Amino acid sequence: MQADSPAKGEHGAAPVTDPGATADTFPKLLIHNARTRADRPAIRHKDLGIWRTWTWAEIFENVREFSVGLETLGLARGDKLAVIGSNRPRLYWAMCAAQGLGAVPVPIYADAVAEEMAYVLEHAEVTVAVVEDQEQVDKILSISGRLTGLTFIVYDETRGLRDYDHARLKSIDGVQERGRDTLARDAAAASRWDASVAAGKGGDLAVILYTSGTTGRSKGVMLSYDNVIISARNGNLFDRLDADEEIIAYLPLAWVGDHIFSYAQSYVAGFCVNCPEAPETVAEDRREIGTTYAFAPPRIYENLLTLTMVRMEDAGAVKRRMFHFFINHARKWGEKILNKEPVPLWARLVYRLGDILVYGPLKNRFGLTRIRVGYTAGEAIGPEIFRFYRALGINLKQLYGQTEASVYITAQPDGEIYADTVGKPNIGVDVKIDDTGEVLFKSPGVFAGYYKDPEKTAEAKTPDGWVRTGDAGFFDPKTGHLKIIDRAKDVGKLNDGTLFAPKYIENKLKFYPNIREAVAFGDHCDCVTVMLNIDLAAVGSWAERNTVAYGSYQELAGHPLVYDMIAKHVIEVNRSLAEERVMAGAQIRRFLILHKELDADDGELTRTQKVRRSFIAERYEPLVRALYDDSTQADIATEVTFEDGRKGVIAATVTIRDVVPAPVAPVLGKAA
Amino acid sequence: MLYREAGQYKTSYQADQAVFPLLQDRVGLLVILFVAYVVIPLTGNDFLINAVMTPFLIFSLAAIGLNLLTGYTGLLSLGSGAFMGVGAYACYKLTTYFPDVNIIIWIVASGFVAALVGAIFGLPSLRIKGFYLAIATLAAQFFLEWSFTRVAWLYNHNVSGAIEVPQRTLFGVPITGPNATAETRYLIVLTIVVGMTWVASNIVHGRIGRMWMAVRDMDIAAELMGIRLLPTKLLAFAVSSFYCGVAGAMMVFLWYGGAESTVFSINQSFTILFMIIIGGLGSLLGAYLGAALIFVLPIVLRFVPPKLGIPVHAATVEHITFMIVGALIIFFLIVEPHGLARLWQIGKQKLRVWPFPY
Amino acid sequence: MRAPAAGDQAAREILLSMENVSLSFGGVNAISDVSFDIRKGEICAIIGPNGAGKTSMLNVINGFYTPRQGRITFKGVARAKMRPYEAAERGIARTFQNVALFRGMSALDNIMAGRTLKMKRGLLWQMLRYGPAMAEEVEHRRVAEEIIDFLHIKDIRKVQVGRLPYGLQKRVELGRALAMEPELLLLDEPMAGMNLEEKEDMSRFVLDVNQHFGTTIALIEHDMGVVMDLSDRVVVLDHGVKIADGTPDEVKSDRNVIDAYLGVAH
Amino acid sequence: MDLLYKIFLEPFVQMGTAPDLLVQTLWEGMVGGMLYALIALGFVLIFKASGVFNFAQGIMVVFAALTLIGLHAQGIPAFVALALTIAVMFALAWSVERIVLRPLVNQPDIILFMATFGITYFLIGFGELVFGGDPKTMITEELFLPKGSWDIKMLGGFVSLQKIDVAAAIIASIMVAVLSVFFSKTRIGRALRAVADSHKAALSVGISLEQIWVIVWFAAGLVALVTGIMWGARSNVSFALEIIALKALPVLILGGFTSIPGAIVGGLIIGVGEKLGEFYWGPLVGGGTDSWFAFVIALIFLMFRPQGLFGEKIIERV
Repeated sequence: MQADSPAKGEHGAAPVTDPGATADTFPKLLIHNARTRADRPAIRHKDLGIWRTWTWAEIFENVREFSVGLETLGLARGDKLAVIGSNRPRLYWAMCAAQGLGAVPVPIYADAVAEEMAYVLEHAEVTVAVVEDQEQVDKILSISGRLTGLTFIVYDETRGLRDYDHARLKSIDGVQERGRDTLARDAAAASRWDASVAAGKGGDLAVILYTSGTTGRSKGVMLSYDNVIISARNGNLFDRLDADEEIIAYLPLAWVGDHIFSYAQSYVAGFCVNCPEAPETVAEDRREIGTTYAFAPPRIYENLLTLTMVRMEDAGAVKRRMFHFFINHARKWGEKILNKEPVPLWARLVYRLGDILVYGPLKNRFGLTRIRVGYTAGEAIGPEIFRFYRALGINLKQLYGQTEASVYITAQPDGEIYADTVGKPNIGVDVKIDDTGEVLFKSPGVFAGYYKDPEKTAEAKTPDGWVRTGDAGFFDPKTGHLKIIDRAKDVGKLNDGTLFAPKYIENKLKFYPNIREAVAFGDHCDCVTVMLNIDLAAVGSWAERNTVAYGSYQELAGHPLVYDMIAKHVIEVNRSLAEERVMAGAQIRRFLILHKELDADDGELTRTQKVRRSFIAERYEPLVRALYDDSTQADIATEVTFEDGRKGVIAATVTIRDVVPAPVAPVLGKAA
Repeated sequence: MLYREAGQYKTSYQADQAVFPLLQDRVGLLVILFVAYVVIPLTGNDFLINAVMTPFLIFSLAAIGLNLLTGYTGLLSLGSGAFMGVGAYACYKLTTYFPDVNIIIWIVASGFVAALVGAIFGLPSLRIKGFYLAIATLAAQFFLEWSFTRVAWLYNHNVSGAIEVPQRTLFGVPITGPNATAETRYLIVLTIVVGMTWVASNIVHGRIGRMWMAVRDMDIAAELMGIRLLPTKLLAFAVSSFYCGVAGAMMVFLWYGGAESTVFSINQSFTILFMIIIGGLGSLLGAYLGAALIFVLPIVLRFVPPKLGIPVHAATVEHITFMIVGALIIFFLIVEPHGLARLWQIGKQKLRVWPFPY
Repeated sequence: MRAPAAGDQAAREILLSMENVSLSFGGVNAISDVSFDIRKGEICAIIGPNGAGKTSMLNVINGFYTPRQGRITFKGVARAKMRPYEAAERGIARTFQNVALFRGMSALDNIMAGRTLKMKRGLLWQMLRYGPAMAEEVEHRRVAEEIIDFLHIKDIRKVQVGRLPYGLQKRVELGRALAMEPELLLLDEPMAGMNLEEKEDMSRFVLDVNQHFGTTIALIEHDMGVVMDLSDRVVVLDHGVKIADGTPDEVKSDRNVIDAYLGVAH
Repeated sequence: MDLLYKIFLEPFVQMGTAPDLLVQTLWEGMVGGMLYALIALGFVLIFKASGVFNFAQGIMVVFAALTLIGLHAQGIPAFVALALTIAVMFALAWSVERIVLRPLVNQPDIILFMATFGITYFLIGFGELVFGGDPKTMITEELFLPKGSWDIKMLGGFVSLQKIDVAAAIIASIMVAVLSVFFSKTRIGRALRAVADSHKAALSVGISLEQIWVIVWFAAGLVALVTGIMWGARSNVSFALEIIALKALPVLILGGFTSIPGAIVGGLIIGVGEKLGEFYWGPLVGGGTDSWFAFVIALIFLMFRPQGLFGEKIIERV
């Protein structure tokens, strides 16, 4: 397929059979579920040590009471209702309750400081805030002076709020109580509510999700019912999710992922959402429930794997050997088996055995025994980690999405899984790549716009309805999958015009445990060069194993043997780059290993440990220059801040290595 | 490894408080019961049933009794043998006076007599702990043992000075006396033991169990929390003696078919004590494991060597048994003070966290 | 120092009053002729150098020691000799200087054990663990769970307390005391051997207990900062004699105290 | 009425009318009590130094006696056998320390207590395996212990004193004397006392616990040997003795676990008490009371003075 021609999502306009399909808002879906699967579990919450379950019929009642209760508090169509707190049933109900009245829920990150909250609450003109507990109440009260629009705060946890002034404070119980009374008192109330539900249309604004803005103020993404519900429905179709799924809701309510996975998809498919007891018990609770459908950012899988390996180190020698034997076997064959590729019988048998002895128990410990679909997204996941879980027989897949798209842009269909792609366009999603390499998409999930921010909306949306993702990527000819290489603005061009995606290259390098940080240069240069940080722990142990003596980080970093080892990694990276038409031109020609660790205290990294490329470029200007003239080493003196805050200067001579680029692979599926 | 807990979640406190919260355990239990109730009676020969299973169960019950006192409440007793005796003689007297009342009722009822006596001899536990109390219980042991021989009324003035078990029937089927088949007696013993084990586990998992363990772990704190020490300890003595009593009654009526006081000597007390030390203090399972080990050991010693062509004298077997038991006790106290039960637990835990070491 | 609480000092009714209490072991005087009151709903700190007789004082209050002379009035009822369990029945709970948990039991069972006094079902039901007994068990399990929730120990409820780190053990012990729903809670160095963070948590819990359950609290603590923050009133003992009694501020500025205690401390 | 008479008057009338019998009974009681005291002494030695309540003391008596007899039966001259037995007792003490005590150091007392059950059972099995279960007669004359008795005419009757008993009394008192000297005068003795107070203290004095334990167990072994000989000389040596030896426990309860004089006094009280009880009141309940009399006495005693005659009150702390 062609890079600049739109790639159509395969299943195109898949026939939608679910009768609930007619329901185009959440309240309608709720009513539908309450009717068709009244007694099936809709939501569970581990509270006070046991799992409390609510059926669809029950939550319908709760939501309706809640909704009517809110109405008596004066919540009206078009009003905004903030939802702040961890994943709890009643906070999810709050959203639907608001939507029942045609009001718009605005979930807000619970860990946001009062300042940020104030901004969102003000900007969204929130009139009612439904919050979890005292902590959140205090936060809001601390800024209530500025929130003229805010009329009521409704809280879930009563504890600690007894002696507060309850003029503007209501407990959810209290509100539901009011609702119940009203419904009991006048028969009209029920029909009035039904009417207001019926009044809701798919085109209406369903929710506003504020994207935690890395740059500047966060933007309020407006999503309509159609956006969310159709995306959710397509998502369900894509993974054949049905009413039997079990999912753990543990990611922030304000994050679009949670809104789709734990709210929209549940309402559409009718499966059960499980709310953990507390953040520290999520793992335990996941095991108890045994989720069938899971979502987590890469770091969670990373931590889990590290934990596993660390623990296994403490195991007895025999067990450890057995473990590694089977894990290696799984790494070799597991994915093939999962992808239904032909596998020799003996390998299958060994895998079976391994499943009894290792994989099964492991999955059991992870609480993933019953997992059918697991997603990782947000950022690139290390191929090793990704393959590890796949090898165990866990159907872990990658997904590429955005708030602006109601999550789904691309995802990996079963059986087509690659560690370094983000899959094919989802059902009903069109994806194209413009000549700058930026990825654009068009889908039913395309957001209505940024709340009260037409300019930004215009920036993001092309007149003909395409949305700029701000990410640069390309379609991998071999697999037809999309590959995301970097933020579009960071992508540059070499002088010969080839695409240069620093992050993409850096990530490839960083997947080697020995390499801690990497900074790639090349924009407006003739070739790509990189500065590397070795990982002291990893390389240190390597040094011990290979009896390489070293006194300091600097010494180890400068050691020729280390250079040789790192050079191997670089060459491998080149090889993998060479396999990709778009990237092949941007292979690494020269690299150096930095004499000191990049450090946030020196302003070289952001507090979130992202490299600040430009800053580094000028700070290490001499080195950068040396990388591009053909000197084999360069001197550098940099000011550093020590742990105790003292400043000092480190001077060093840094060696520079050349690497030969790998031959470019013959291009498959030649562009027409 | 065998344990796949993912997906086993509890939606009620009842379920969460259950004695066997894990599905795999419940299944295992059912299998065991099936074997005990169906497989063994059908396939087992007389020797297995009469000389191994029946006594094993009876000893297990006695061990449970002592474990409630020593393992759960932390009160060391050397009188359990005598309390078994009380049960036996009580049952004998009751059934002689009321021959028409079903013997099984008397077997259980005799427990109450034992409980009463136990409670009386438990009185000192208010003031004294540890081996002081142990010595106090010795008083019970010797005094009762003495009365079994000296008070002729207890054994109906039989010239033999022993209890002679009369024939009693259930639905016309003889269940005691010479005509009762091994299977019948086994099944009755089994049922009583299973039932009483269930009761015991209910008690130790509830308020009373917690009170006992509180007294065991930190009696001062327990009292400061409103637990009255004397009633709690006496209750432990009573319940414990009840179990020993029933065990004693069954021992005479459903196993020996007759006995004299020597059966309830201090050595019996020691045997029971060793069962729980080796099996595991503060564990019902431990009582079974301990009983199995201590009781089955000599049998193995007696019957295995000849199979291997090594002739051993019965006496020698006994002596060797003594030595092994002694050694085992020391071994367990050193290696695993919580006995076989803890080993089992550890094993189970290992299976649960498999492949992880913890 | 919590001004509002201290404000209505006088107004508050007296919960426990100690009058000329003396205690001695084999002739050695541990406490001599000490008198003070603890008022309903206040947090009263008992401080003093080591061997000042603080713990002995708590032991007297909850009946573990019987004073040689003096009278103790609790809830308006003067008492002669009182067994510890009677004290418990009348609403006095307590934690210990060096944790006195039931090591063999889980955190949950420890807290459940604290409910013993409130549980009534007899042996027969217990034997069946069915019907009323189970209902009762469940009812109290819920209370225990609320305490677990209150103290944020959800993740360790089924862990055997012997395996818990010290800080958490102290928390469980507090939970066990709370389970008794006491009117007077005696805390013997609740923050001993804790790091700063743990101390802050614990202080938070103590305050919460005092506010939300309205429990009157008497605590012994060495950390002056904590004492000053938490308590409405401070009683200072030295060698078994009361040398001061008043609001933290008063006490802080008291000459004797500075000599006897703070002087020693710094 | 008649019963009350039997209980409260008749016995004393008997005592009055036949004082010689009374004296005889008292003497018997004292001798018996002395042997209890000797066993109790063994307990005390070990308890003082290691806090271990050595349940195995009784079997050690039997074991020692049997070894002596057994060795002599092999044709080894009596005193050589005696020396060898002493060696055996040392070996026993050493291995107990090695195999049992050392691994269990710092365990709660009750655990160590139970461990001594283990030792007991092991020794019983071992003893019977080696020497056989049947009763043996002590090699009295080989050890030049006196035989026969003096019949003293007094109080209008005869009181007969077994010479062996007299000898036993003398030997026992000598041994007690030696022990108390050992404890108060010698360095090791003082060390032992230190241990009794606190293990750390002992270590600080610079003696290893291990040594001390070996020593006390050896000492207890010697006491056991002497006891065994005396006892064997009076009746004969059999494992039944192991049960009788349990009577040392009530003795300890009376005398307290740490006091040598206590052990002696307690022993005598129990001995005399049970003899009198059996002789004058026993018949009322069909005799054989001496099997439990001592224990019941102890039991009653415990109720009122748990810390024993000489122990001091324990103050519980929180």
